[in-house]
Amino acid sequence: MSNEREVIGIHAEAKRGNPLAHVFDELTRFCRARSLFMLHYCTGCGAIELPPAMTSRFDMERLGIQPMVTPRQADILLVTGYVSVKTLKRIILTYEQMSAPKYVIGICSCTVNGGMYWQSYATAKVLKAYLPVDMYIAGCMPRPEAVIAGLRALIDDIEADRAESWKRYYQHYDHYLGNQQSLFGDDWQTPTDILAEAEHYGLLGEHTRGKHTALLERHQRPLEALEMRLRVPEEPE
Amino acid sequence: MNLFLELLLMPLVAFLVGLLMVLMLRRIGAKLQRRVGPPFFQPLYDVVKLYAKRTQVSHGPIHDMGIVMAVGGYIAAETLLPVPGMDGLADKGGVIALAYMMMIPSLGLALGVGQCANPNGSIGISRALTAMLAYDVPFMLVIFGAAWVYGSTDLSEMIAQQQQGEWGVARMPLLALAGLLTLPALMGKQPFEIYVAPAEIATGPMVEMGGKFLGGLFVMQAFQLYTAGALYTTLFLGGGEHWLSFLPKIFLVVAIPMMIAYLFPRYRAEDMLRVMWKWPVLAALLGLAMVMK
Amino acid sequence: MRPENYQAKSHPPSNEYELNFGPNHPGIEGNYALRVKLRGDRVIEARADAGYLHRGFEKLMEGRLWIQNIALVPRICVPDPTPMEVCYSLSVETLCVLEAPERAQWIRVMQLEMSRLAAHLFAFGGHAATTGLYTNMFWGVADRDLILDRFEELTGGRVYSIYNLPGGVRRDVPDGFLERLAALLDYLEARLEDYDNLFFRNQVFIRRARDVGAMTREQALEWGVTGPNLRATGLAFDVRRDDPYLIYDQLEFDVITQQAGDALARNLVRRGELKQSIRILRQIIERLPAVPGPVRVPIPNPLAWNAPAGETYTRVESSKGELAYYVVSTGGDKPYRVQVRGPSAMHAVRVLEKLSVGARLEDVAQIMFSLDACPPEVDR
Amino acid sequence: MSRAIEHILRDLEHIAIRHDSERRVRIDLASEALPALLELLKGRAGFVHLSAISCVDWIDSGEFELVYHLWSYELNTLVSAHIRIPRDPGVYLSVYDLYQPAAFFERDIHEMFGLYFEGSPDMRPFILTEWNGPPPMRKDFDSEAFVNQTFQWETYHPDWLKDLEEQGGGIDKRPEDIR
Repeated sequence: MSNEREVIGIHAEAKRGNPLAHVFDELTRFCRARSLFMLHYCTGCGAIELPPAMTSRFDMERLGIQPMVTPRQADILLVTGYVSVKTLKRIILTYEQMSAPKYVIGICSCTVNGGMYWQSYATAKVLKAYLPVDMYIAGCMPRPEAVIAGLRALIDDIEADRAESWKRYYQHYDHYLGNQQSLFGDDWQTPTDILAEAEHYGLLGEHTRGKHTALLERHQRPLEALEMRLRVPEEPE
Repeated sequence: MNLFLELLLMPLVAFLVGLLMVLMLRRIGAKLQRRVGPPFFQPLYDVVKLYAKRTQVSHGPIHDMGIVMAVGGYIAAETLLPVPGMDGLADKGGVIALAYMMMIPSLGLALGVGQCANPNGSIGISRALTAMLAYDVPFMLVIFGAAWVYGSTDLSEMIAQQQQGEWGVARMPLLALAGLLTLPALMGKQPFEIYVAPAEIATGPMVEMGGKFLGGLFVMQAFQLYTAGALYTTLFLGGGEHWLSFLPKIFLVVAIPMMIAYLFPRYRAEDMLRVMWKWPVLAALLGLAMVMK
Repeated sequence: MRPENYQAKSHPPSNEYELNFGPNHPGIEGNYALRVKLRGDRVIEARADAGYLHRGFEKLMEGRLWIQNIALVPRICVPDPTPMEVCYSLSVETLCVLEAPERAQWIRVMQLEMSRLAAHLFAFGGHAATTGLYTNMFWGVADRDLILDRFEELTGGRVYSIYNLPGGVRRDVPDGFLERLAALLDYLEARLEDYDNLFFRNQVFIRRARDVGAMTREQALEWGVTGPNLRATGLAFDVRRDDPYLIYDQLEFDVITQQAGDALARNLVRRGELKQSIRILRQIIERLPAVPGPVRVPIPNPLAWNAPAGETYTRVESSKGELAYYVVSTGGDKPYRVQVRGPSAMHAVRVLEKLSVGARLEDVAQIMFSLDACPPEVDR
Repeated sequence: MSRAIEHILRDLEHIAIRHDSERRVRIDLASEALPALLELLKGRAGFVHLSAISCVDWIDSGEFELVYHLWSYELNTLVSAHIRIPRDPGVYLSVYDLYQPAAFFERDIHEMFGLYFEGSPDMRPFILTEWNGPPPMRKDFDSEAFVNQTFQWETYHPDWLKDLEEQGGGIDKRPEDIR
């Protein structure tokens, strides 16, 4: 993990002129670590141990963690269990709609290496090939205590400014996109334009563009405004 | 105290008290649900975190405007609500202007959410406007009755009358009851939480709101709770002589709807209309008849 | 390709529009989607979209040994995993002409009923949450957790126990387990009163759930509805009583029915079954100590265990309805074909689609949760 | 009870009835006779519940076996009707007009085995909507080969393992070798 960070050079951000910037950074980091809205995408079995962790017995809200409903509002994406290819597409869409800083937690062994479904033709095995993962909570399935311990570890990481996978996604987009394309086909495209976002927020890295993004840009259509029609056309069957 | 300072301080105080009320809401829920609940500064952490998001997804200028209207409407409302030691614009606006100001946030939200082009959001906002329609009828009747009894629409005048004579709740008990029945709807809590409804429309108006937009809505919620509590206190519970008596009163007023909020599911939209237009309106009309006899 | 799922295609100013209900939506149980077409807020067409949880279980099981599959089967239905284990074990026992010792059968029934308690608590907690009553969910899940504690004591696993084997159960009940279980049952029974006050007698809830997703007995039979959902339409059928397996024919319990067939009736049936499960468990606590015998029969070396050729269709009653396994063996060390017939395969697809049409958008989630559909059973 | 079933089915030809146990009946018959059998069972004996349709791929004999599991709420008996149809072209009749639950099972069998049912209301992909390969449940589809060729694997080689290997130890058999 540590050498990976050095390669990426996450900390090479320009110094800001504002003398209070440092104080603000500290404050936001402090608050970020104490207020985490999570989107628990029930991709698999692990979702069954989240309600106990959230409800009266283990009560995640003590730690400032609460469930949210839509990706726009969420900070953490909990991928709870094996990821079928069909779900993986939705996870990527969900992840890209969240606003940064955002964190991904892979729960259950299946997100690490496919778990007991390693033989299965339908599930993707390694989550971190397609999305940057901040934290894995292994187990089949991890107990609520383990989930909470994992979230605590993530909180520590956020407070110490170590959880920066979302930057990795922008800066190494080519790598992630390549893996996604290998699974979903070369014409894979999401509604979110990561390249434009990276440019806009100044997160372009050395590896943001590459041969996979070139492939994407060749067929990418910019996201147009939704039409306002009187009737929805029938779907081609 | 000079007016400019008051205009700055009143929303700020409202915001901080409102955050405390949000905390109280969550703590009450936690106690009823047999758990610990969030830490003391949790609402503040949430707001700061949301405003500190690095990427902010906006859906165009109207979207931004909507949130500004939502929060701005309440900030304007706070300056019209007299609190101990500060009158702000209360003598210039009065309760009618305040009631108008309390509608602006919903309209602003409607504008902003409409821009998101998310059907969940649109359904949510149409429900929010329905809810407003539902509670505004008894709410207006209550305000009208109070203004009739005090012979003035000036909130500071009302407070002065109550502090010299008896409280509004004694002079017009039925109107006070109608106001209390309207409060849960005004605060958008169960059983009238029709426009948030996560399991139905994925939190309705908030569905496309992230980062500072959601932060804005959190701030708005704090203002909303505070305004509801403070207005009710001003109308019926004698306002506040000083902060030590004012704060317990508004917290008590807000706590009552919260206590029942966690024990009920939500109504359907038309059921909310039915309920709101039946019992609170009935109580308010009877109360009006009594005070006007 | 623009991934078409996830967002509605058009803006609601048009009167008719399409909305994706799920796969990541609080009104959907698990990872499942329902595409609804709406006019105003009334559903005019609903189409289930499954496959988000597909793992190819049936294919996986063909590639693993008879005994290895025991670890696989509970994962098919996450909230109620024990019937899966028991049903698979029973299938293999039928194939191999084994019979579990009597004591093992009693322990299995105990485990099944504990699992049913847990699943029902979860189910109506979830249903309450869809109507905005979160307190019930918080309580229900926390009380379910106490049952999981007993599971952990008995089997070592909180959710997936992998405790049943073809030929019996892994080990006997620990010392003092039955007393602790009895104490838990007393607690749960006392808690039922709280649930009644908060939920089943809550007028707002009754108003919300009455007449939602109602079906008649004829419709239910036509659509292949089973389990509590069928009993809510008035047909007193329970696999435990009418096609008994294990030692259910030695136990006393009632088959709970309701007549209305709507979301409220389905919940009341589950509420009644909680009580019946407690009753069954009490009988087991009383009689289990007197049941003699080992808890498993010796089985051959599991790594080289060839089941004789044959086929079997085994049914049990899970908390959601009729659960069946069709297992074919050609005499090898692995199954030739395993088919899982989960009850939700009916409930979550056709029944949900049919009941949603004509319902209001706000009731779709209620219908799904009142059917207690379990998406992994559909997808396998 | 089982007498009753035999009585009802006396008119059908080429049919073998076997009583497996008290409440289990197995019927083997030719594929053409199945609709008539189901109609009789549903109409005369109250077998209204189609519990499941199972499909087995007998690749060696080039046949699909279809098994219709029917339950009667009146007789409390489960009848399993077995038929065999040729694997190629793999087309059979739908029983949807008799049993509505058949729609789900037929759709499922269609996408998992590639067996087409004529007259079934909906044969579109359901679970495998985003799948381009052959029907996966067929015996000639090699799941493991597909997996190895499609998906990435986690490389598991932590530092402590390298140290151990330098000392001559290590993992005897790696997961990669087993696959």
